[in-house]
Amino acid sequence: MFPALSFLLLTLLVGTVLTFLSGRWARWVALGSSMLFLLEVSGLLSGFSWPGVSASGVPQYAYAESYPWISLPWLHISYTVGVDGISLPLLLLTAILQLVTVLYSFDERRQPAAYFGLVLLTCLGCAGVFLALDVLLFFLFWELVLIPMFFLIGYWGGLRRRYAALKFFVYTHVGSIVMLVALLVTAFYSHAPSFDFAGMYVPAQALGVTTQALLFAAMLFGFGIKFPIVPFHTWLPDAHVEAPTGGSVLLAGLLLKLGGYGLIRWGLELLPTGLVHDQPLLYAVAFASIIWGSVIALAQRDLKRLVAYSSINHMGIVLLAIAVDSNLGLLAAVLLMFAHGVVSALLFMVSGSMHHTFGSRDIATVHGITPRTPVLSTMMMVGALASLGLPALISFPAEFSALLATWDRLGYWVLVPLLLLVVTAAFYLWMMQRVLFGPTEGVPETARDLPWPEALAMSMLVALTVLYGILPGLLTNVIIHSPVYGLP
Amino acid sequence: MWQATYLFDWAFLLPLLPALSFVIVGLLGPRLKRLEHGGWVAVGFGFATMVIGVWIAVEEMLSSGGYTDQQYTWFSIPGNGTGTFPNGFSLVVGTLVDPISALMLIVVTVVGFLVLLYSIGYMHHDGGLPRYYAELSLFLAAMNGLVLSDNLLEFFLFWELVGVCSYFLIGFYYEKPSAASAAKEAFLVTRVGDILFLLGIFVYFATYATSGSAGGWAANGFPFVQGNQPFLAGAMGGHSTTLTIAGLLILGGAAGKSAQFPLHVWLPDAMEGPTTVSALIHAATMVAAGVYLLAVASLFLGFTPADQLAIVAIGGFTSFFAATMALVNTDIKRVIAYSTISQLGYMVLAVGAGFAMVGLYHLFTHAFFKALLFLAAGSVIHAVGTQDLFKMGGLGKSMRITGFAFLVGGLSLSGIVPFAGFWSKDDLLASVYGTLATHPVYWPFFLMALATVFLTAYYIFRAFFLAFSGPASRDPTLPTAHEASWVMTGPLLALSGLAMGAGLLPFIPAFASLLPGAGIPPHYGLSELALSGISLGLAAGGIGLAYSLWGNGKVYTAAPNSALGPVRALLLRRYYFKDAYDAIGLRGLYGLSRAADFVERYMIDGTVHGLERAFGGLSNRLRHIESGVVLDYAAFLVSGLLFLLLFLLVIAPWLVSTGGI
Amino acid sequence: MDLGTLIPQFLPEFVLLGAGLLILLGERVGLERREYFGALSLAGMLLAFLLVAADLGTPGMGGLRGVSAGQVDGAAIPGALYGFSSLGLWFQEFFLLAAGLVALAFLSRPSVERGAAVSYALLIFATLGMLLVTLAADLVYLLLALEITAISSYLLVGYTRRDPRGLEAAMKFYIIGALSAALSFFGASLLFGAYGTTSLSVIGHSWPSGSGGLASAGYAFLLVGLGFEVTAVPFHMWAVDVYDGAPDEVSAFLAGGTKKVGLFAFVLLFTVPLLLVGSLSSATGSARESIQLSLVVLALLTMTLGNLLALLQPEMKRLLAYSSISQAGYMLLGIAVGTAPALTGASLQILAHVLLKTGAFLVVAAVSALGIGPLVADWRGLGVRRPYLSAAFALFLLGLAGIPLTVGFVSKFVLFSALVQAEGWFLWLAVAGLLNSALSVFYYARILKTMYVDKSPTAEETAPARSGEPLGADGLGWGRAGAIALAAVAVVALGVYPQPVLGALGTAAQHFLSLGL
Amino acid sequence: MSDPITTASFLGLSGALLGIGLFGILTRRNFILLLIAIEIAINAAVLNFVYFAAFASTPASGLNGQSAAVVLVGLAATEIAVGLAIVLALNRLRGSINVTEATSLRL
Repeated sequence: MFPALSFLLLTLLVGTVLTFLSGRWARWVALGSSMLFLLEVSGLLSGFSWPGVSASGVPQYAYAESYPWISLPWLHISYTVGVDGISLPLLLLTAILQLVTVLYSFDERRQPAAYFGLVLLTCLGCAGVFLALDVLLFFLFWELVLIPMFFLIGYWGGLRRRYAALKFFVYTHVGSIVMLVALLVTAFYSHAPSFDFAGMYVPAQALGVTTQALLFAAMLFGFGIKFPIVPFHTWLPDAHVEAPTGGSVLLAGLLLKLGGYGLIRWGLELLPTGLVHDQPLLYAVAFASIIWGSVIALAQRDLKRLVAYSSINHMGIVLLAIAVDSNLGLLAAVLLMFAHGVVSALLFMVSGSMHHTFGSRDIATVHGITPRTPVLSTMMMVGALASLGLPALISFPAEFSALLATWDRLGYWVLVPLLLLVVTAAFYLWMMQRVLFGPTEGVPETARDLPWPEALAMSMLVALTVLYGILPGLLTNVIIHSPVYGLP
Repeated sequence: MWQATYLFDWAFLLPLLPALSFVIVGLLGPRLKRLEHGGWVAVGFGFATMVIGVWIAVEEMLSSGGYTDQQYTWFSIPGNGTGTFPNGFSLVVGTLVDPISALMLIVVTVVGFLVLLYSIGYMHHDGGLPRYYAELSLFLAAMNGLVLSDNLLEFFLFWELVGVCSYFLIGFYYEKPSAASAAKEAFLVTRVGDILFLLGIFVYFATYATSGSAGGWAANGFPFVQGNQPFLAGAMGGHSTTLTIAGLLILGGAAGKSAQFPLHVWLPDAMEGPTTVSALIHAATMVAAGVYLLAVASLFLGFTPADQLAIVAIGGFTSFFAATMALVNTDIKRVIAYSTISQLGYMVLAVGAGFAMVGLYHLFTHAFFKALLFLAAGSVIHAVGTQDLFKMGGLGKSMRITGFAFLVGGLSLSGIVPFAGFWSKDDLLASVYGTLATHPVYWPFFLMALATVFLTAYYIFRAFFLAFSGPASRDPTLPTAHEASWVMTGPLLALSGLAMGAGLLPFIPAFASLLPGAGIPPHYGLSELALSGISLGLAAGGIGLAYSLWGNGKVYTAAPNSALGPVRALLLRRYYFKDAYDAIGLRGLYGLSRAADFVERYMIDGTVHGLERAFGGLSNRLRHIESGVVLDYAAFLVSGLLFLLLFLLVIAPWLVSTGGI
Repeated sequence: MDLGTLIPQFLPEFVLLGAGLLILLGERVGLERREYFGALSLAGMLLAFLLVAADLGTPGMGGLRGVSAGQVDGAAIPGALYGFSSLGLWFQEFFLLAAGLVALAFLSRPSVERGAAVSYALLIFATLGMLLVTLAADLVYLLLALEITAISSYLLVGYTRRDPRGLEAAMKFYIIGALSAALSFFGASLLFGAYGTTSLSVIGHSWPSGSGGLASAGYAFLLVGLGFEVTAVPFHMWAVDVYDGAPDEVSAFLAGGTKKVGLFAFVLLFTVPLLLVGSLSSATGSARESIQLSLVVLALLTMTLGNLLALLQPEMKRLLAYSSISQAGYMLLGIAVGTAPALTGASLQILAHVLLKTGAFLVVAAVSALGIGPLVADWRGLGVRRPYLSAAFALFLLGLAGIPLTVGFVSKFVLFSALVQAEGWFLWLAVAGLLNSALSVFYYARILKTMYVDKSPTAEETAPARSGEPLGADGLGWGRAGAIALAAVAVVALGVYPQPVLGALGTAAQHFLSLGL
Repeated sequence: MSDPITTASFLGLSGALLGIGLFGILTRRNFILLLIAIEIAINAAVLNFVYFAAFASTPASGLNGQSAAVVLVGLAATEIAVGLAIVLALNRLRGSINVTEATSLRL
C-alpha cells in the first residue's frame, strides 16, 4: 500500500527546507507547499475509511505504517503513524491554518525565508504529533514544535518578546517533560511489549487504579500546560500578545490543540480507569479554567489578551467534554477543538490587522472603526459572534454537544459553563460596542482597510466558520470513525 | 389534495428566499443605487415569501389542521448501546407545517412584507441601507425558520439568529452610543433567557431520549411531532419535578424573548432602532416568539400545574406592571413598547391558564394593530423628527391618514368593539375567568389583567391626544408635518384594515381550524357578555380620563409634591430595574474581573517571577565561589573527601544498623 | 607472557605508541611542518580505530587480538592484569574518535608552531593511556593507565609554554590532578589492605565482607580521585579554569576525551559492587547501597550545580565547561544505577557527548581563530556573519540540550528510559535528570538567541562571509572544517538512525555485566 | 587481618603522612613546597602497600602489594618531574612560583 502519511510528512519536510533556502521567493514556495499539504489532506479525507477495532479490542488506524526504529532487549521503538477520526480533523485544521497563516503574512518583510520556514516547521511538527502513534515519535514531534515557535515569538515578536518567548519555552518544556515521564512509566510499568500505541493499549489499561490515577494526573499536568489549564496558563496571554500575528494564529489554532489531542490519545484511551478516578480533579480544573478565562477576559484592554483569555475559557470546555468521558463528550471535544482552531485564528488575525491598521490593539482607545474599515469590522464581528457560540456558526454545534454531554454526567453543574457563556457574550459584545460602534475615535488618518492577503486569509476562515456551522455533519461523520464508538 | 402536499414540501423556501435576499442585498446592495440600495430586491423577495406563506397557510386551513414534517439531518452520532443515548443521537433541521405555525406564517410574512415596503419610504434618507435591508431579510428568514421548526434545538437555533438580527437592527444607528449600548443590553438580557432555554432543552433531551417510537426520541431527532402525533413529554411520564423544572426553564427563555418580568428591561431601550424595526421585530414577530414557544411547549411537551401557575403569575403581573410604566412616558415609541410588554403579558397569561390557542389568537391580532401603531408613530416621527409627545400636537389635521391609522390601532389596542383587539382580548379574559373556579389562585392575576384594560386605554389615548389633537404643534421649531408617499401610507391603510377585521377571521370555520381547541371563535354566554361589558366599560373609562386630561391640546401636570409626584418619578425610573442591572453588570461583574486580573498579574505570575529570580540569584552566588585560586579548589576537594568518608564510615553503617537504608 | 602474545593482543596500542615515537623522532631529524606530524598521528589513530573495529566486528571477539575468547567477554581471570570486553573496545573507539577529531582540527593551527610535534605526541600518548584504561582488570594497572593519560594531558594543556593562560591552566590542572592521584593511590592501598589483592573483580565481589570499614574508606578515596577525572561536583572546579585556559583544541580533547576515561574507570570500579545490590543479604546489600547512594548524590549534585552555574555564565568556554560538568552528571547517574539498560544509556550518552562537546569546542576554536572575543555576547549576529559555522554550533547545542533528531536526544531518551525501567526510586532520578535538562535548555537557548536573534555589534561585522573563502566553511581551515563537519554528520546520523551503534552497545553492556558476575 | 592493633597503628602512621601531605598542599603557596607535600601524600599510599604486603596472607598477595608499591614509587617520580617542568616554565614566564598569584583564569 502507498505510504500516504510518510509521503505527506516527507513533502512537508521538503517544502520546509526549500522555503528556508529560497530567499526572496520563500513566500511563494511556502504558499505552494501549503496548498499541496491541503490537497494531500483532502485526499486522505476522501479516501478515509476507519478499520475499526481489532478482535483484541485495540483500535486500529487508517493509512497505518510501522517500521522498527530502535530495538533493544528492553526497548522497542518504531516509526508508527496512522490516523483515525480524532486525528484527521485536526490534521485538516493544521493544513488549513498553515495555508491561511502563510497567506495572512504574505507581505512579511523581516527575514521572510526564515519566517515562512519556521511557520511551516511548526505545522510540520503539529502534523507529526497528530500522526505519530509511538511514544518516542510523538515526543519527538512534540518537542519539534517548540523550537520554531520559540524563534517566531523571540525574533518577530513585540516589545517584551524575549520574556514571552522564554516563558513560553519554559512552561511548555516543563510540561512536556512531565508528560514524557508519564508516558515512559506507562510503557515500562505496564511491561508493554513495545512503545507503539497498539502495543501499549492493552497492558496500559491493565494497570492498577492508583497507578493509572497518578499517571493520568501527571498527563493532565503535562498536556494541560499546553491547554492551558488554570493556574498554569499565564504563559499564554504573554506569548499571544508578544507573538507576531502568524505566531499567535498557530499558537492558538494548533499548539493548544496538541494538548487536547494528547490527553485524548494517550490519556483517555490508554488510562480510562485513571480518567474516571481523576474526574473530580478534572472537573475542578475545567471549571476553574472556564470561569477564570472568561471572567478575566472582561477586564482586558488589549484585544489579543482578551482573545487569549477567551481561548482559556474555550479550552476549559474542551477539557470538560473530555472529562465527562462519554462518546458525545469526546465528539464535542474534537469538534470544539476544530472550531476553536478556526475561530481563534480568525480573531487573532483581526487583532493583528487592528494593530497595524490603527497602531494599537487597545479596545479602550480605538472606537467606531466601522465606517473607516468596514471589512475589518465585519471580520471582527463574525469572529466575535462565532466565538460566543452563535448558531449557524462553527462553535455552536460543538458547544451544544459539549454542554449536553456535561449535563448528562454532571446535571445542574452545567449551569457553571452555561452562565459563563453569558459572560463570554458580555465581553465580546462590550468589545464590539467599544471598538466597532459609537463615534470614531483614535483612528489615524492613514488607516486603510485590509490589504488583500489579510482579507483573503480571513474570508477563507469566515467561509469555513459558516460552512461547518451550517453543515457540521461534514466533520462529525469523520470524527465518529474513531474510538468515540467504543466509549461507555 | 395534490397541490397542498406540493407546497408543504416546499415550505423550506420560506426561510430560503429571504436568506437568498440577504446574500444578494448584502453583497450587491451598494451597487443597486436604482433599487433603493437593494431595498426593492428585499421587498420583492418579501412579497414572494408572503405569497408562499399565505398560500401554505390557506392550504393548511383546507387540509384541516394536519401535520407535515420535512427533516434534514444536521449531524448525528451512532449509539453504543449504553449511556443516556443508547441508540445514538441525531440533530435535525426540519420544516413542520401545522396549524399554529401556519397562523404565525401569516403574521410574519404579511407584516414583514408591509414593513419592508414601508421602509422604502421611511428609511429613504438614511445611510447604510444595504445593511438594513440585508439584516431585515435575514431576520425574516430566521423568523420563518423559527416558526417552522420541528424540534427544540432547531427552534433554539433560529431563536438565537433572530436575536442577533435584532441586536444588529437595534444598533443600526451605531454611531449613537445609546443605540450601541441598547443593542448590547438587548442581546445580553435575552441571552440570560436563552441559557435557561438551552438548559431546558438539555433536560427534555436527556430525560426523554429513549421515549417515543422507533429507536426513541433522540434517534429520531427530538421531533415535536412523531407519526402525526404530538410528542407530549408530559404524557411520557418521567419525574414530575424534572418536568416542572424543564417547564420553568422554557418559561425563562420565553420571558427573555418576550420581555416578561424580570427580563423586561431591554425592550423599551430597543426603541433605539429604526421604528420599522420596532414595528416588525419588537412588536409583531420576534418578541411574540416567546409566547409562541410557550404555546408550542404546552401543545407538544406539556406543562405541569406548577409551571402553569408560574406562567400565569408572570404573565398577569407583567401585563399590569408594564402598563403602569407606560402611563407617564413621554416618548411615543416607548409608550407603545411598554404596551407591547403588557400585551405579551396577556398572551403569556392565557397560555399559562391552558388556552394556548387563545393566546395565539391575541398574538395574531396584536401583531397587526401593534405594527400599525408603530408604523403610524413612525410616520409621525418621519414627519416631525422627534419622538417627544410633548413637542407634538395637532397633527390630526396635517396627517389625516396617519391620525386615522393611529386611532384605529389605539381603539383596537384598547379593545373597543368591533376592532380586532376586542375579540381576542375579550376571549382571553373570558377564558381565564373560566378557570378561576378551578384555580382560585389565579384570581389576583386575573384582576391585574382586568385593571390593565383601563390603564391600556388611558395611556394609548393619552399618546393619541398629545400627538394628534389640539390646535397646533407645541414646539414651533418642528417642521410642518405632511403625509408621506404611498409606500408609507399604503401599508398603514392595509394594516388598519387588518386591525379592524383580523379579529373576525376566526369566525370563518376554515380559518378557525388554524386555532383548534377551546374558545375560538369566542363563545358568548351570559358571564362572557357581562365580562365584555365590564372590560368595555373600563376601556371607555380609560379613554374618557385620557380625553379629560389631555384632549384638545390640554396638558395635565400633576403637582410634583402631590401624592402622584413620587409615583411618577418611580415609574419614570422604571422601578429602578435598569439601574439595578447596570450595577450588577458594571460594578459587580466588572469589578470582580478587575480583581481577578490583579490576582493573575501579581500573585500567579508573581510566584513565577519569584522562582525565576531565586534561580538567577543562586546561580550568581555559586559562580563567585569559583575564585580562580587553585588552593581553594584543593580545599573543596579535600572537604568533599571528608564528607564522603563521614558518610561511608559513620553515617551509612549507622543507617544500616538502624535499618534506615 | 612474551612479546609474541603481547604484540597481537595490544596491536592498536602499539600502533599508537609507534606513531608517537615516530613523531618525536621526526622532530629530532628536523621536520617541523605540522602537516607531517598531523598526517602521521591521524594515520596511526585511523589504523588503531580500524583494528579495534575489526575486533568488534569479529564474532566471538577472538579476532586480530589473538586472545582466546575466554579473555574477551568471558569470565574474568582472577588476578589477571587486563581483560578484553566489547564494551571496553567500544570505548576505545570513542576515545580514538575524540582524539582523531582533535588531531584533525590541530591541522588548522599555524603550520610552523613551537611544540607542534610535542603536542601531537602528547595527544597520542594520552590516547594510548585512555585505551589502556579500558582494558584494566587490576587496580594498579588502572591507576597506571590513568596516570599516563593525566600526565600527558597536563603537558598538553601547557605545551605552548609561552601562553601564560595555558601555563596557569596547566599548573592548576597539575596540582589538583596530583593531589587526587595521591588520594586514589591511598584508596587503592586501603582496598589492597582489606582484601590482599588489587584485582578489581575480586575486590568487587568480596566487598564489604570482613574489613572494618577499611574497604569503604578505600572506595571513598577512589571516589574522590576519580571524581576529579570526571569533574564531579565538588571536585570539578579545576575543570572550568583549565578548559578556559587551555588551547581550544586541547579543551575539546579534555572535555570530549580524557574526562570519559574517568567515567569508564567508574564503570570498572563500581559496576561489579553495584551489580549485586539488592540481591544480597540486607546488611552487605545495604552497605553496597550506601556506595550507590553516594554515587547518586554526586551525580545529582554534579548535573544540578553544573547547570545552575552555566545559567548566567558570560564566557563561552566556561559555559561549555559547566555544561560538560552537568553532562557528566547524567552519565554518572546511568553508571550508578548499574543495570544493563542504564549502562547502555550511559555509554550512548558518553558517545554523544564525545561528538557534541568536541564539536562545540572546535567551533569555539574556529571562532576565536576568527578573532571574535571569548564572551557569549561577542557572538552576536554570528548566524548572519558565519552561517555554516553557526549552523554547526547550533546543531551541537541542540544536541546537548537533547532536542530531537540529534544523538543527544536519543541518548538522553534511552538513559532516562533506562532509569524509569529500573523502577523503584530510580524513577525520581529520571525526573530529576529531565528537570535538569529542562534547566539546561535555558542557556543553550540563550546562546542560540545571541547568535540568531541579537543584532551584530557593528555594521561591518554583519557583512556575510565573503564568497571567495574556502569551502564556504567560513574561512576556517580544512582541518577544523573537516573535524566539525564530521562531528556534525555523526551527530545527525546517530540521531536519525542510532540502531546499529545502540544495539551493539546494548549487547556489549549486557556482556560486560555478565562478565562481572 | 593478622593483628588489628599493629594494623591500626600502621594505618595511623600512613594516615598521619597523608594528613601532613594534604595540610601542606592546602597551606603552601610555594610550588616547590607543594610538590614536596604531594610527594609525602603519595608516599603514605606506598607505605600502606609495603606494610600490607609484608603481612599478606598469601605470597601471591604479598608479591602483588610489593609490585604495586614499586609502580607507585615510579609514578610519584614522574609526577614530580612533570611538576618541576611546570615550575620552571612558570618561573620563566612570571618570575614567581607562588601558585596563588596565578589567578587570571576566573570569572
